[in-house]
Amino acid sequence: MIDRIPSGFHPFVLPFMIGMVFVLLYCAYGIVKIMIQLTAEDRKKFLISLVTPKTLLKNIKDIFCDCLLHVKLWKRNKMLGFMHSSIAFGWFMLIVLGHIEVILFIPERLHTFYYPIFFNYFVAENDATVAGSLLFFLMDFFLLLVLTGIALAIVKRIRSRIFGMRRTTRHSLINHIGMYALWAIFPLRLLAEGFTAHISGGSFLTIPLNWVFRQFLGNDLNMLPTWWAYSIALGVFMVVLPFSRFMHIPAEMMLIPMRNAGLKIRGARKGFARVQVYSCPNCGVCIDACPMSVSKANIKDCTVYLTRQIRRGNEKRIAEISDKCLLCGKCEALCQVGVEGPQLRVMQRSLRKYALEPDYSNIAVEPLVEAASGSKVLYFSGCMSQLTPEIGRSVESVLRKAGVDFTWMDRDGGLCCGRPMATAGRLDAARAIVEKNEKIILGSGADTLLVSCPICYKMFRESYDLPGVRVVHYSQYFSGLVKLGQLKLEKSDICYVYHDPCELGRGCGIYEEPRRLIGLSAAIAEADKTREESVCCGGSLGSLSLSFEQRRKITQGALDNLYTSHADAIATACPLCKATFARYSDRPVRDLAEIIDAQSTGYKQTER
Amino acid sequence: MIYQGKQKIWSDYQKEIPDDNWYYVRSCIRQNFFPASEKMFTEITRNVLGKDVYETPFHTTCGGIAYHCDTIPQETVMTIVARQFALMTEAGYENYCPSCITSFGNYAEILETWHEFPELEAKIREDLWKACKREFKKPKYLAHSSDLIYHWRNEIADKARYRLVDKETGEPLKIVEHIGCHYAKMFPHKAVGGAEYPYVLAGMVESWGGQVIDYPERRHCCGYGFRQYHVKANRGYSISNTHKKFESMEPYHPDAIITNCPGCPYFLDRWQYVIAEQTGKTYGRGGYGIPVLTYEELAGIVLGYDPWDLGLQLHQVAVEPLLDKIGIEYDPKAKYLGLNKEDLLRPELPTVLKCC
Amino acid sequence: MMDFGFSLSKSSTLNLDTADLSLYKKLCELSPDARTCMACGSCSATCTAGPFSGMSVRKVILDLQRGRDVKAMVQGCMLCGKCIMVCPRGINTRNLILNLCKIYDR
Amino acid sequence: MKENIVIIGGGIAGMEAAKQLLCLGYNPIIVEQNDHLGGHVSQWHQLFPDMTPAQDLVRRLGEEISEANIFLETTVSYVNKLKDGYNVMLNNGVNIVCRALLIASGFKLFDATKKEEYGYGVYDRVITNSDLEAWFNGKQDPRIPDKPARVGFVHCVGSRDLKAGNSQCSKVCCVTAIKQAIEVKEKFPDAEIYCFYMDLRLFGKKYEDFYINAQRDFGVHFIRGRVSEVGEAIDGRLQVKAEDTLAGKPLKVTLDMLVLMSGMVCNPQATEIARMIHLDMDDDGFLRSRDNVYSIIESNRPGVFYAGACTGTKTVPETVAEARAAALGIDAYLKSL
Repeated sequence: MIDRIPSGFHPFVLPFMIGMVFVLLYCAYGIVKIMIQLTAEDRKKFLISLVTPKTLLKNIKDIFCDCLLHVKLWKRNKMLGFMHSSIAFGWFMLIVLGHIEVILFIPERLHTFYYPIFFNYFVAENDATVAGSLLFFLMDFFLLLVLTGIALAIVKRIRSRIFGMRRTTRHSLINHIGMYALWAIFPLRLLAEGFTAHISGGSFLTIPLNWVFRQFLGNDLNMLPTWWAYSIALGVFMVVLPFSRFMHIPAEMMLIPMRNAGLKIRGARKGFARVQVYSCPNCGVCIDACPMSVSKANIKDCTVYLTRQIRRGNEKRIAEISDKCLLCGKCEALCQVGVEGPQLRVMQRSLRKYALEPDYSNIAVEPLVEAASGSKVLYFSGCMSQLTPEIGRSVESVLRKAGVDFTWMDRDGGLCCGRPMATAGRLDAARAIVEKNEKIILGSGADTLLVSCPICYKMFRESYDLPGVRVVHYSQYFSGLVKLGQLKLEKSDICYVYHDPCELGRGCGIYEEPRRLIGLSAAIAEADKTREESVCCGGSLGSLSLSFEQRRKITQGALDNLYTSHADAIATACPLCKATFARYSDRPVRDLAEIIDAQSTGYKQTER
Repeated sequence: MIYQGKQKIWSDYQKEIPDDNWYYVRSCIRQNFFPASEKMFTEITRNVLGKDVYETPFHTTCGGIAYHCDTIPQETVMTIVARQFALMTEAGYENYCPSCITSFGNYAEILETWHEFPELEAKIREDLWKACKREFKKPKYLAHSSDLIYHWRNEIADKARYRLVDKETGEPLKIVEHIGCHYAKMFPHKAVGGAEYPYVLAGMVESWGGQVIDYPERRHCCGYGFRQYHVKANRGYSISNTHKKFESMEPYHPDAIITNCPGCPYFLDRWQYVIAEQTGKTYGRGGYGIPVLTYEELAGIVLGYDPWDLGLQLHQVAVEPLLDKIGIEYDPKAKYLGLNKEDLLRPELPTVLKCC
Repeated sequence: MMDFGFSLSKSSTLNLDTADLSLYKKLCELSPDARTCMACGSCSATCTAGPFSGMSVRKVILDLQRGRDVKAMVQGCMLCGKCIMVCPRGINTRNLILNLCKIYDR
Repeated sequence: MKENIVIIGGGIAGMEAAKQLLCLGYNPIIVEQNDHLGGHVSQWHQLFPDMTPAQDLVRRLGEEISEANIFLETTVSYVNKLKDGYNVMLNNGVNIVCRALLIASGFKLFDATKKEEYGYGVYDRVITNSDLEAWFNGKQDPRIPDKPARVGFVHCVGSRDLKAGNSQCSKVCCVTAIKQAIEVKEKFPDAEIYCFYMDLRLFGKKYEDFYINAQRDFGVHFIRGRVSEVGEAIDGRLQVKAEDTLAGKPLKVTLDMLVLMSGMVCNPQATEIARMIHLDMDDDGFLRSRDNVYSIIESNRPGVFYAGACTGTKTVPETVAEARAAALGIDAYLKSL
C-alpha cells in the first residue's frame, strides 16, 4: 500500500472537511452551552460521574449497546433493530477500520481527518498482503452491511408495518435532506471505491464492481466525480445534521452519561431538557405507543412532535401538545433513547404564567392532624376514591380482617395530594398542598402511609419529604400481609385481566404485586398490551385539554386492548381507571382491593 | 306604554263607592306628619262637596302598626277593629272610610278573614261584648279616603281654581303617584284600578289636569316598611328602598309626587333630605327636591286653599317651585306664621337640599 | 357628610345591565363548554377542596355569568379534577379553571 | 251510505282523525269555528324539534282530508243525547245525527294580560309566544324592535301558577322558548337572550339537545327564577326583575323586548259542550278522560271521544297520535254496537 497522491490532498475532500469541522464545532459549542445551563449541583454530579469508573464503564456499555447495536430496538422488532444497528455499527466499523488502515499503512497521514474516510482514493495497492486483503474484505463487508441497512431504511419509509410500526413520523424538509444525504453516502462510497478498486485494491464487493465498470467505461474519468459526490453527500449530511433529527446521534451520547449521572429534567428548554429534545431520533415509536393516537387528530401531539416544536420554538404548538397529553408515560417507556416526554411536557406547562395563583392560607391543618392521629398505619384513599367508595371500604375491610390497627386519614374528605396540580405544571401551588399534607402526616405520628390511589402514591413517593414514614401502596402492603399469614386468599373461578394503571406501573414500577394477589384470588389473563405497554384508561388527570369525547375514544381503545384477553372482568388498582372504565366497559370492573376483600379471610377468622 | 291597555285593566278593577254618608276615621300618624291633610278632607267633603262625613273623637288606633310590628296578636287587632265598627254602628253609619292605608288594609284583611272564618268573627263579637259590652254591624262599604276623593275627583275638578299645568307652557305637570302597599297589594279587587296599575291617584291627577308618570320602580315600597324604619339598625334598608325609587323616577323629572298613605309622603319627603346629605344628590330642579303631597293637599291646592293653611310649610322638600309652576298665589313671608300669625321661627336649613 | 347612624346599604341585586361579563366571555372563547353548565352542582358536591376552601365550580361559572368576582373561590381550587369525572355535560372543568387563572384580570 | 262522525275542532287533531276515519270508511264532518283549518299549528312558524315548517303539516293534512265534510266559521249551537247517538245542531242551521262524536277542540292560549305584572298589552315591547310566531311568519309587529340588544323569554306564563288559575305545566313552553330563543338569536345575532325559567322540562326526544345547542352555540342565558315584575323605562325598554334562585339574589335586567310563554288552557268551547252532554271536567280545567293511562281518548259518555289538547296540554306528535287512536277507538266502538 503506497501513498498515491504526493501532496496527500485533493480538493474533493473539502465538502467533507467543511461538514466535519462544522459538526465538531457545533457539538463543542452545544456541550459548553448545556454544561453552563446545568445547575451547579447537576454539573458537579455529572462531571464526577464521568470520572467514576463504575458510571464511566456503564456509559461506555450503554453507548455501545444503545447507540451502535440498538439492543432495545432489537428487542422491539428484529427488522428495526437490524436496520438501525447495521447502519450505525457498520458505519462505525468503516470509520474504525479506515483508521486502522491508515495506521497500518500510512501512519504519517493519520493527522488528517479525511484519510481514513477517503483511504481508497489516496492509496495504490503495490503488494497484496494478508492484512490488507483482510481489511479490504472487512471494509467491503461492513459497507455491504450498511447498504443493507440503508435498503431496509428505504423500504421502511414505504412500508413501515413490516417493521412493526403502524405509523411513522412525517418528516420535515431538513430531515428529508439529511435522510437522502445519508442514504446517498454509502452507495456513492461503493461507486467511488468501485471505480478506484483497480488502483487501490478492494475486496468481494468493490473488485467485481470495478470489473463491471471497466467493461462499460474503459477509463478512470468517472473516478473523481464519484469521490466528489461521496464527499459532498458526507458534507451535506454533516452540515444538515445539527438542524435535523440526526442530531440525536451526538446528543444521545451526551444523554446517556447525563442520565447515568442521575440528572433530572429541571428546566423546560435548557440543560438536560435540551439534551433530551435533541436526542429524539424522530423515529415515531411514540406515535403508536400514544393512547391518544386512536384519534387521527391527536397524532401530531405525540412526543416526537413535541421535541420538534420545541426545537422550532413554536410556542402555540408546544402549549397545545403539552396540554393535551395524558402523561401516561408510555412513550417514555417505549422510547429507544429514553426521551422523557411526560416530564418535558410538565416543564413546558410550568412555563405558563397565571394571573391568579392558588392560595390555601385559609386552610387550617390542625383539625386534619387530629383526625389522622391515633395509629401507626395511616391510610390515605385519595380524593378520587370518593367516586369509587368500594375501594376505601374494601381496604378498610381487609385491614380489619388482618387485624391491622389503622387510621383512615381522609375518610371524611381530605386535601388533594398535589399531583394533579403538579401535572398541570403549577409546581409552587402543588408544593403548598404537599406541605399541608406533610404536616398532617408527620403530625399524625404514623410510621406507615398506606395509599390506595396510584396517583397519590406516586406523589407521596416522589415529592414528599416524610422522614420515618414508609409510603406503601396497598398491593405491596397486602402482599406483605399474605406473606406474614395475616391474610389468607381463596381462589374464585372468575378470570380477571389486570390493567396496569399508568401511575402504578410505569409510574412506580409496580407490576408484580397486583398480579400475584389476583393470581391468589382468581384466575388472571393478560391483555395484548400489558405492563410497560399498558394503555392509559383515558381518564388521566395528566391531560388538561382533552375533551370528554376524545377521552371516550381513548377509553374505548384501552378497553378493546383489555378485551383481547377474553377475561370475565377487568381488575385494576386505581380509582380513576376504575371509574373511567366502568363508564363504558361491557364487563365488570373491580379494584384489586375489592377482589382481595371478597376472597380473603383474616388471620383471626381462620383461628376461629 | 299603551294607555288603552291600562284602561282595560282599570275597567276590571272598579269598586262601588256610595256617594254619601261616610263614617270617617283618622290615622294615628298623619295628623303629626301632615296635620292639615285630614282637616282638608273633612273641609272638602263637607264644605266644598256638601257630603255627610261623620267622625267621632272616641275612635282609637286600628292596631295595624302594632300588628305589622308583631307586637299584638291578630285577635287583639280584630277586637280593636270590632270596637271601631261598633262606634260606626252606634253612630248609625254603614260606610266606613279610614284615612290610613294600613288601616284600610287591616280592615280589608279582617273582613276577608271573617268572611272565610265566620267562627272567628263570632268569637270576636263575644270578646268585644266581654270587653266593652258593644255590638257591631260590619260596614256595608269600605273605602279609603283616597277612594272617596277619587270618586268625587271630577266634582273637585269642576270647582277647582287651578289645574295641574305649567302656567308658562300650558303643559300638564308630571306627577308621580305612589300608592301605599296595603291599599291594593293584598286585595287587588278592593282597590280602584287593581294592584299592578292602581288608578285611584292616577285618576285624580288626570282629572285635575296633570300627567301621570309611570316609572319602572313605581310599584316599589316607599321604604317605610314598619320594622325597616322603626328599628334603627334597619334604617339603611328603609332609605335604600326610597333611594331606589328616586333613582328610577329621576329621568322623568317629575314635578311632584302624590301619595295616599300616611308613611309614604313622610318618608319620600324626609328621606330626600337624608339622601341629599349622604350622597349629595337632589332629585328636583336646581338643587330642590321633588315635592311630595298627600292627595288631600293636592286637592286643596287645586281648589285654591292657601298653601300655608294646607300645612305645606311642614314639608321637608320645598313646595314653592311647584306652586310657582302652577301659578298659585301665596305669601312667602307667611310661610312660618302660626294660625295666630305668630312667628314660628325658621327651621334649620339642610346643607345640600335647597329649601327656600 | 352627616352621620345619621345609618346609611344607604349596597344593593344585593344582580344588575345585568351593569354586570361586567368580559371575563366570562373571554373564558368562553377558551372553554366554550362553560356555556353548557346547567348548574346541577355535581362539581361542587364532589369538590375535594370545596369543604376546606369554599371552592365551587358551579358558583364560579354562575358568578362569572353575573359579572361577580370569583377570585377567592378559584384560589381555593386544588385542580384535583374530580369535577371532570362527574360533570354530566362533559365540561372540562379543570381546564376551565386553568384558563380562568390564565386570563383573570380583576 | 257512509256513517257520519262529527269532529268538533279542525285543528291538527281533528284533521288527522278525519283522515283516519276516511280511511276506515266513515264520513267525518269537521266543525271549525275559524275560517281555516289547522288551529294553532296553522299560526305557528316552525315546529320543534326538527324545525318542520308548521304550514307544511297543515297543508299536507288539508290535502289528505279533501273528501271530508268541513264546516268553517261554524260552531256547535247545541248537542243533545239521543237513544243511540247524538244530535248536533250547528249555528248555520245544519243538524247532524251521529252515533259517535269526537271532541278535538284543543286549547286556548292563556290570556297573558291576566299576568298584569308582565304588562302585556300595557308595555310597548311585551309580546307572547304566538305573537312571535306570527312575526316569524312575516306579520309586521311594531312591538318588536329593529335591532334588539337584549331579549327576554318568560317561561310558565299562566302555567304552574295557582294565581293565574292554572296549576298545571303546559309542557311545550320550555322547548318552545328555547326554539324561539334560537330563532331570535339567528335573526339578531348580536342580541343577548335571557330565558327566565323555574324548571326546564325538556322531556321529549331531542329537546335536551335543543337546550345544549341554545347554551353552547347560541349563548342563550338561562336564569332560574320567575319574573316578578316588569316596568317600562323612559326609553321604552323593559326593566325586568326576578329572583336568581341559583345565586340566591334578586336580579334585574333591562331588555328591549320580552316574550311571554303563554301556556295552554282548555278551549271554552269544550267546556260549553261538556256542559251540554254532561262530560266530566278535570280539576285542571280540561276535559276528563276515562283514565289518564290507557283511555285518554275516551270520555265518560258512550260515543264521545277525545283527541288532542282538549284533555290536557299536548305536543303535536302526541296530538296526532291521539287523533289516530281516537279514530280507531270510534271504529271499534261503532263495530261493537
